[in-house]
Amino acid sequence: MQTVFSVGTDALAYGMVLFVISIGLSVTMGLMRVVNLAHGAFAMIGGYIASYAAQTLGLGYAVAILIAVVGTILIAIPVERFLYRRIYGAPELTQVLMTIGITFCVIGLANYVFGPTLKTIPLPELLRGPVDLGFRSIAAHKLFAIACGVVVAAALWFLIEKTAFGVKLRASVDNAAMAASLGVRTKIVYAVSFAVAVGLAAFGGIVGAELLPIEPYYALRYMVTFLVVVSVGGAGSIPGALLACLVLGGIDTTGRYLLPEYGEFFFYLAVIAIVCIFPRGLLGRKK
Amino acid sequence: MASVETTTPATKTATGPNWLLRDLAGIAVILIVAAIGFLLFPNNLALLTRIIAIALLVLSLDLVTGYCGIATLGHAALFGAGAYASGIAAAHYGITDPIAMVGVGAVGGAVAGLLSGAVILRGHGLAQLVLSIAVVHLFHEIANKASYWTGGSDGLAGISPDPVFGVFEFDLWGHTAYGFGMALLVIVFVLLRLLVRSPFGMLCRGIKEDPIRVSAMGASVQGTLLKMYVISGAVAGIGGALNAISTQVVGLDSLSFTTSAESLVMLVLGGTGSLFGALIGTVTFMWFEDFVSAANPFHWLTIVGALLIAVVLFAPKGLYGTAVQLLDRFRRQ
Amino acid sequence: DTIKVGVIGPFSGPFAIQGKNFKAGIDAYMALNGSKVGDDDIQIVYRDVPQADPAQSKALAQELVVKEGVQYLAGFYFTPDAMAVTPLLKQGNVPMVVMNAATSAIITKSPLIVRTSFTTWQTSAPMAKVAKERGVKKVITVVSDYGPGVDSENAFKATFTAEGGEVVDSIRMPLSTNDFSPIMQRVKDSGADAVFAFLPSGPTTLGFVKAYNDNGLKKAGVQLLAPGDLTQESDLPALGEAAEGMLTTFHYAISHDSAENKKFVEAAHKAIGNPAELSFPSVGAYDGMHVIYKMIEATGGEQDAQKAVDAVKGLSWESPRGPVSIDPETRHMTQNIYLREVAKADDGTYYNKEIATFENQGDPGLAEVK
Amino acid sequence: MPAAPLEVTDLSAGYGPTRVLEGVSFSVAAGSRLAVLGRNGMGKTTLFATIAGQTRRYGGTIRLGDTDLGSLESSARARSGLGYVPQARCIFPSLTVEENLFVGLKDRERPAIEEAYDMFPRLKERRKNLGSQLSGGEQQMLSTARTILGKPTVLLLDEPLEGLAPVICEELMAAFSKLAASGDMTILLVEQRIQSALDFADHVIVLERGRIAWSGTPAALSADPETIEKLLGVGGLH
Amino acid sequence: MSTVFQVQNLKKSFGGLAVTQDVSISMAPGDRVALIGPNGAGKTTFVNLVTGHLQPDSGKVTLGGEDVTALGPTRRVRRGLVRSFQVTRLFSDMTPQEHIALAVLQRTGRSGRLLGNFHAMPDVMTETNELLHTLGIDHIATRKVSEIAYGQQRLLEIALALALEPKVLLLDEPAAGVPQSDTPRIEAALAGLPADLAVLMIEHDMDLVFRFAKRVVVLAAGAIIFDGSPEDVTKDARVREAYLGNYANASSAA
Ligand SMILES: Nc1ncnc2c1ncn2[C@@H]1O[C@H](COP(=O)(O)OP(=O)(O)OP(=O)(O)O)[C@@H](O)[C@H]1O
Ligand SMILES: Nc1ncnc2c1ncn2[C@@H]1O[C@H](COP(=O)(O)OP(=O)(O)OP(=O)(O)O)[C@@H](O)[C@H]1O
Ligand SMILES: [Mg+2]
Ligand SMILES: [Mg+2]
Repeated sequence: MQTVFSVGTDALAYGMVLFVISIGLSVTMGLMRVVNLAHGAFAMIGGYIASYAAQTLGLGYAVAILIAVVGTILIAIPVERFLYRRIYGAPELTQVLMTIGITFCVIGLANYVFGPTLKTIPLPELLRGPVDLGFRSIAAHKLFAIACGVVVAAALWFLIEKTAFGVKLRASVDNAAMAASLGVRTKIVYAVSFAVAVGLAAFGGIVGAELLPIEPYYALRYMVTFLVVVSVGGAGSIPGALLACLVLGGIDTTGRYLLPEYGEFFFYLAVIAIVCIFPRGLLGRKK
Repeated sequence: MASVETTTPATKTATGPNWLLRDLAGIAVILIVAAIGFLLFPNNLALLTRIIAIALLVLSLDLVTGYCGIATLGHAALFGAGAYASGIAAAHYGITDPIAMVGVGAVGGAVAGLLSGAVILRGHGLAQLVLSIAVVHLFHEIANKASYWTGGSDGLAGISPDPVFGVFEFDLWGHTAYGFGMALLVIVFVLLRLLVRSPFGMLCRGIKEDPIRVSAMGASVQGTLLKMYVISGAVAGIGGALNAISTQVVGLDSLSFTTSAESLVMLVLGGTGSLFGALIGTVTFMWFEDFVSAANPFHWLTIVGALLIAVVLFAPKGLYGTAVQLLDRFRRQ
Repeated sequence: DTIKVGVIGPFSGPFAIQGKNFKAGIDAYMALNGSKVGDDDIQIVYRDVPQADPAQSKALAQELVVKEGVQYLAGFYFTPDAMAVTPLLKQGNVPMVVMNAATSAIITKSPLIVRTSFTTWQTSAPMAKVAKERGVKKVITVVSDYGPGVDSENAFKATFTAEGGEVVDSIRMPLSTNDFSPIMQRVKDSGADAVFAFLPSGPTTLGFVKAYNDNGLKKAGVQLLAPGDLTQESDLPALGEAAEGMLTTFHYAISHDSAENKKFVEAAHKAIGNPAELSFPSVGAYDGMHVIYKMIEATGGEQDAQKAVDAVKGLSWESPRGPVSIDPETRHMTQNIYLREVAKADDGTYYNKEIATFENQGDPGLAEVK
Repeated sequence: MPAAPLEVTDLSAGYGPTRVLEGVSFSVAAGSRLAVLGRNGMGKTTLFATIAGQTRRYGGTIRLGDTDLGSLESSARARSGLGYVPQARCIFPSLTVEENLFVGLKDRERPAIEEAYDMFPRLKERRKNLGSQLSGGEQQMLSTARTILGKPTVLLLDEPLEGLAPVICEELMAAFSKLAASGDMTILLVEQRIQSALDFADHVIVLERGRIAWSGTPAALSADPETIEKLLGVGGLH
Repeated sequence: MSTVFQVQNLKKSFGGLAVTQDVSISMAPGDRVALIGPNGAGKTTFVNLVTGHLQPDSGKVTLGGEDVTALGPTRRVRRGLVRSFQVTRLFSDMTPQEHIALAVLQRTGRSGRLLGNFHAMPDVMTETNELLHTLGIDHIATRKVSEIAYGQQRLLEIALALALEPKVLLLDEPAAGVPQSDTPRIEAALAGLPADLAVLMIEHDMDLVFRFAKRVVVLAAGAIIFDGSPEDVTKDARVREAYLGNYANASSAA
């Protein structure tokens, strides 16, 4: 029983970290319908900025997060303006080509500027070290990630489902020309959504850095993981992504505990099984 | 995405000889390019042979992605299956005749096509993409685990193909491998040209655009797609076999997500939905990559990235697709 | 004349740092010993194979031999990449100097191969002795599920059992593992006194070592033992205090205290730019260059692979890592293996501190291959 | 806001290399009703789409009151008072009926949605359904209601009656007439049912291969069976 | 009277909304039935149910005496139950000629052929061109569908259904979007159909309905409220109120 709880806690923590990192992708991919393979690249940029701010400049963790999120958004604005704007509504494969290209460039530049070593973001005292839960100990930063996941999920869900902005965003995605003809400033709506997605990517990159350390190849290394999590959840569905992260985190963790040798098998078989049963993802939007 | 070559004026009025001519011209172009490659880079035939093998993979990917609209990031599973099939046949069972090895590769690829098709076709859109990723990872894991057969992560070595027709040895210079590969490519290309223009090819294009409409016409969507997947698997398998024969090793990378993703990038770069696009994309990407990575082995990735971005910005339909479009416009004026 | 040396390694992609170290080692050697052997200029031609990809490696090697006309092939970070090239050596009349790839069997694939790095067996086996000496009875092994990981597990297991210890469980985990908590849970549940681990150097080691701490294993006194790949110097700044006190066995530490090494590190730091990036592949490359220079000397610049290889059989010299020699039989390096502990330096950085030496170790793994 | 006049001069437009409209000029006085007729593929939809900013304009000007629309993006055109109900309906399939209407509100307050429900009670019943789940006719209602909610000063209706039951058609035409009569809207209508269009409009233009081939009052057109036969291909009106 | 097509007690609801409530219809060869009803009455849903695009909650569909309720849409088409779509569903990158040829190939069992080309199959070409001519879209036979006007797409949609030589044909608003000048083409095409073909047409254009139909079925709120002759339908008070409005007055006066 102890073990079950223990593995369950790991699963929850891992799932939540996954969620925080990949939820931004659910926004670009599910809502803006851009297969944004460069999601990891933005997460990585966030991580680098935070690492620079905290490690080199010696700023506090919270400040570093703030600077990193804002900084990444600032970097993303011209990228959106000149590159992404050209691929909204383009065929998926064109988007794949463009965003892979962006990823390659970011990797190359990161390698050039920061070198190929691992970068860490020093945690504040509060988040460092294990916390005793009674039946086991768990890293404090994981608890922090869980909390972040919950907050992000709730805020994002509210933004998309309940606000005027959310409705306009979804309308623009369904039919940009028609939304514009009804007076929606689609370009601004897109730019803002993109900024939100990128900000989330950066935030996730930082919060998840303890598990997925920042290095130049980050952008490609975890691309598949992000893609899988978002699609299994049903792109564009916040609760779906959350559910997917928890389910896949659970399967992955349990698999690794019980039969680590076949961990990959479990994970991907589960993915196949879920997608076959829910062809649009767990909570995918109906078309 | 446009299946460009089928909508150019030429096919509109085509009744036969017209497209036949275009095909002959196309094959002539391939052969000329092959000859030029041979003359210009006589010392780099290993690369050219690798390009041919990957071109077969990209062609096979075009069959499902360009002609059927199936998004997949797992196509290397078919390529790797072909490579391992022929490699295992050679290393474990002594089937070392290159033509037999190609045959085994094609069968291996086709079987892998059937299996992965059966899984991948259960999803749509993104889910499909994810299924394909899952499939290629499963294949990869299986190959890694079955290290007795596959050599695991050390790669499958000990493949020594016989001379082609008992005469042409596979040499260090790679002459034989290049010639052999070229012959395979031309044969496959001709067959695929016929295939995509056949009623079956047309049906696939229809499915790509609107599967519901196709089923309302009484055709079986899943069956047709699965058939295409098997054909595609055979083509990819031939590519894999060629790779195994010419390099005499098979590594796990041949079944990897990376190879899958790269082949997709090459296809889109050239232009989906046309066989020429697939070839042009492969040659451009691999040549460019080889060129810049030799020029600067440390930071070439940035330049390749820039190339991809530039293609999307300036040639959104891929190199071939956009060229045809420009030519079309030019002709109309 | 110009003699070309073709170097194949991961210069971009996820393992770029290892390729960078190849280059640093080579540059350092040439900076210290000149870029000429006799009258011949030495020119290095680099080719990039970002991840293990034997087909690509072979195509590039072929290109190097045929088109670039290189007389020597060197580099090779990954075993499959080296293996793929071996059939070419005889045909092309080129020797191959393996600067990293660490599977014992490589050397058996052709008589024209010399290795100046180490094997996983060589660096893993001594750890079993260390464990035994320190009174560890029960060990659980945890390795990444691929060639070197399996080698490492076998090496440790064989030696430790021979020493009379008990391996209570052996876990192989996929290379792509990010979250090691469940693994640590298994370790905890196994009741072992120590855990022997092998992961390829790079990002995952960080998560692994952190999970080891976060799950309270360190506090519970379960020793973490590993070959030195886990505490590669370029990863240490990130691992930081999490790794403090960790024991590893390896053939080289940047901190190795010798005049030869000081000279090397100084030159290599200059070559690599950022000193924090320097780690073990550089020394393999450095010694590899030494072997190649000796080969060129012996052949007088003529292309004769067999003669070149024969010339360095039995060669011994003082490497930055300590005294080394090329075993004439196996063409692999006989060298010291050091027991190191991750320690904090006065300036607050962490380093691998050598605390014991196993002298003149051959490759025990070769016996397994044969 | 009172209705605004619309003035189109020398407009040409098309798709890529294909030119569809050539030198189209007409003007509609504030509050009046213009019917645009023409056979299949003559460019009616293209004309409206160009005015709404969805098709590329090659030349010519479009003025709405004092505003030059030509240089504006289509969202800005909508904000300056242009309303467009496209032939293809263009429902947002993944939004609910209510959300669809909400987008059409522009800056008006949410309760104004009730106006649409008053016009089409059927929509109220289906308010929580997704756009994609509506029947063809319901989509048509939604599309029309959505645009009218934004209180445009000039309203472009491209075949708004298609797929609607006869009763609804009558009610809808009556509603349009009322809107026009209120002086709040200038209405341009494309309609295949020539009689309905003529009953509604006070001026008619007929397009033939992208040019205006005839222009005049409905009465004049009704009285000219030859033109009807030639330009509209219908053997008189029933 | 023999029946070729029979629907018994068909029921379907989406969530709480009963869209189809116990609908039964039977058709004999040669029948010309118009299915009319207010918007959202469930007409398209009915077509989706009988063609197998939707699964009914209960009920039975028989085609030529065979129970096809359990079959998928494709199988039903092969047995002769063909539909057209209310909103055109065409292959935007293909030409009208290719559309029809594909349908003909499919019907004649040649669509799976890996070799050959329809241009070289005289019978296919002839039939294709004839059909395009009948509907008056032969002049755009080789343009891309995405480039032709909506009205022409509607005609192609009908041609496509006809190319499958159905036994039972379900037309969902075939004339929607087709200008008055072209409706005669559709009528002509319908008039030229084989006499033993059973046709059910959904349409809101009453002129077309009355010229075409020998029998009218009215669906309102998911249930059949009228099944009878065109003459009687305009006299039915419920139908007038729910659907026809003034049209009834106009045409009964005429
Ligand atoms: N996207 C497009 N690309 C190229 N040509 C087009 C496109 N859309 C329409 N056309 C062409 O423009 C011409 C005018 O089309 P338009 O849709 O404006 O006609 P319409 O008068 O509205 O016809 P309908 O009565 O069928 O709605 C047609 O000949 C059509 O072929
Ligand atoms: N998937 C669905 N989920 C929920 N409701 C649906 C769904 N599909 C259809 N409906 C509802 O069922 C009702 C009947 O729709 P249907 O399309 O059959 O109407 P119709 O009679 O064809 O109308 P029209 O003449 O307007 O085309 C509509 O109110 C529609 O909103
Ligand atoms: Mg129109
Ligand atoms: Mg309907």
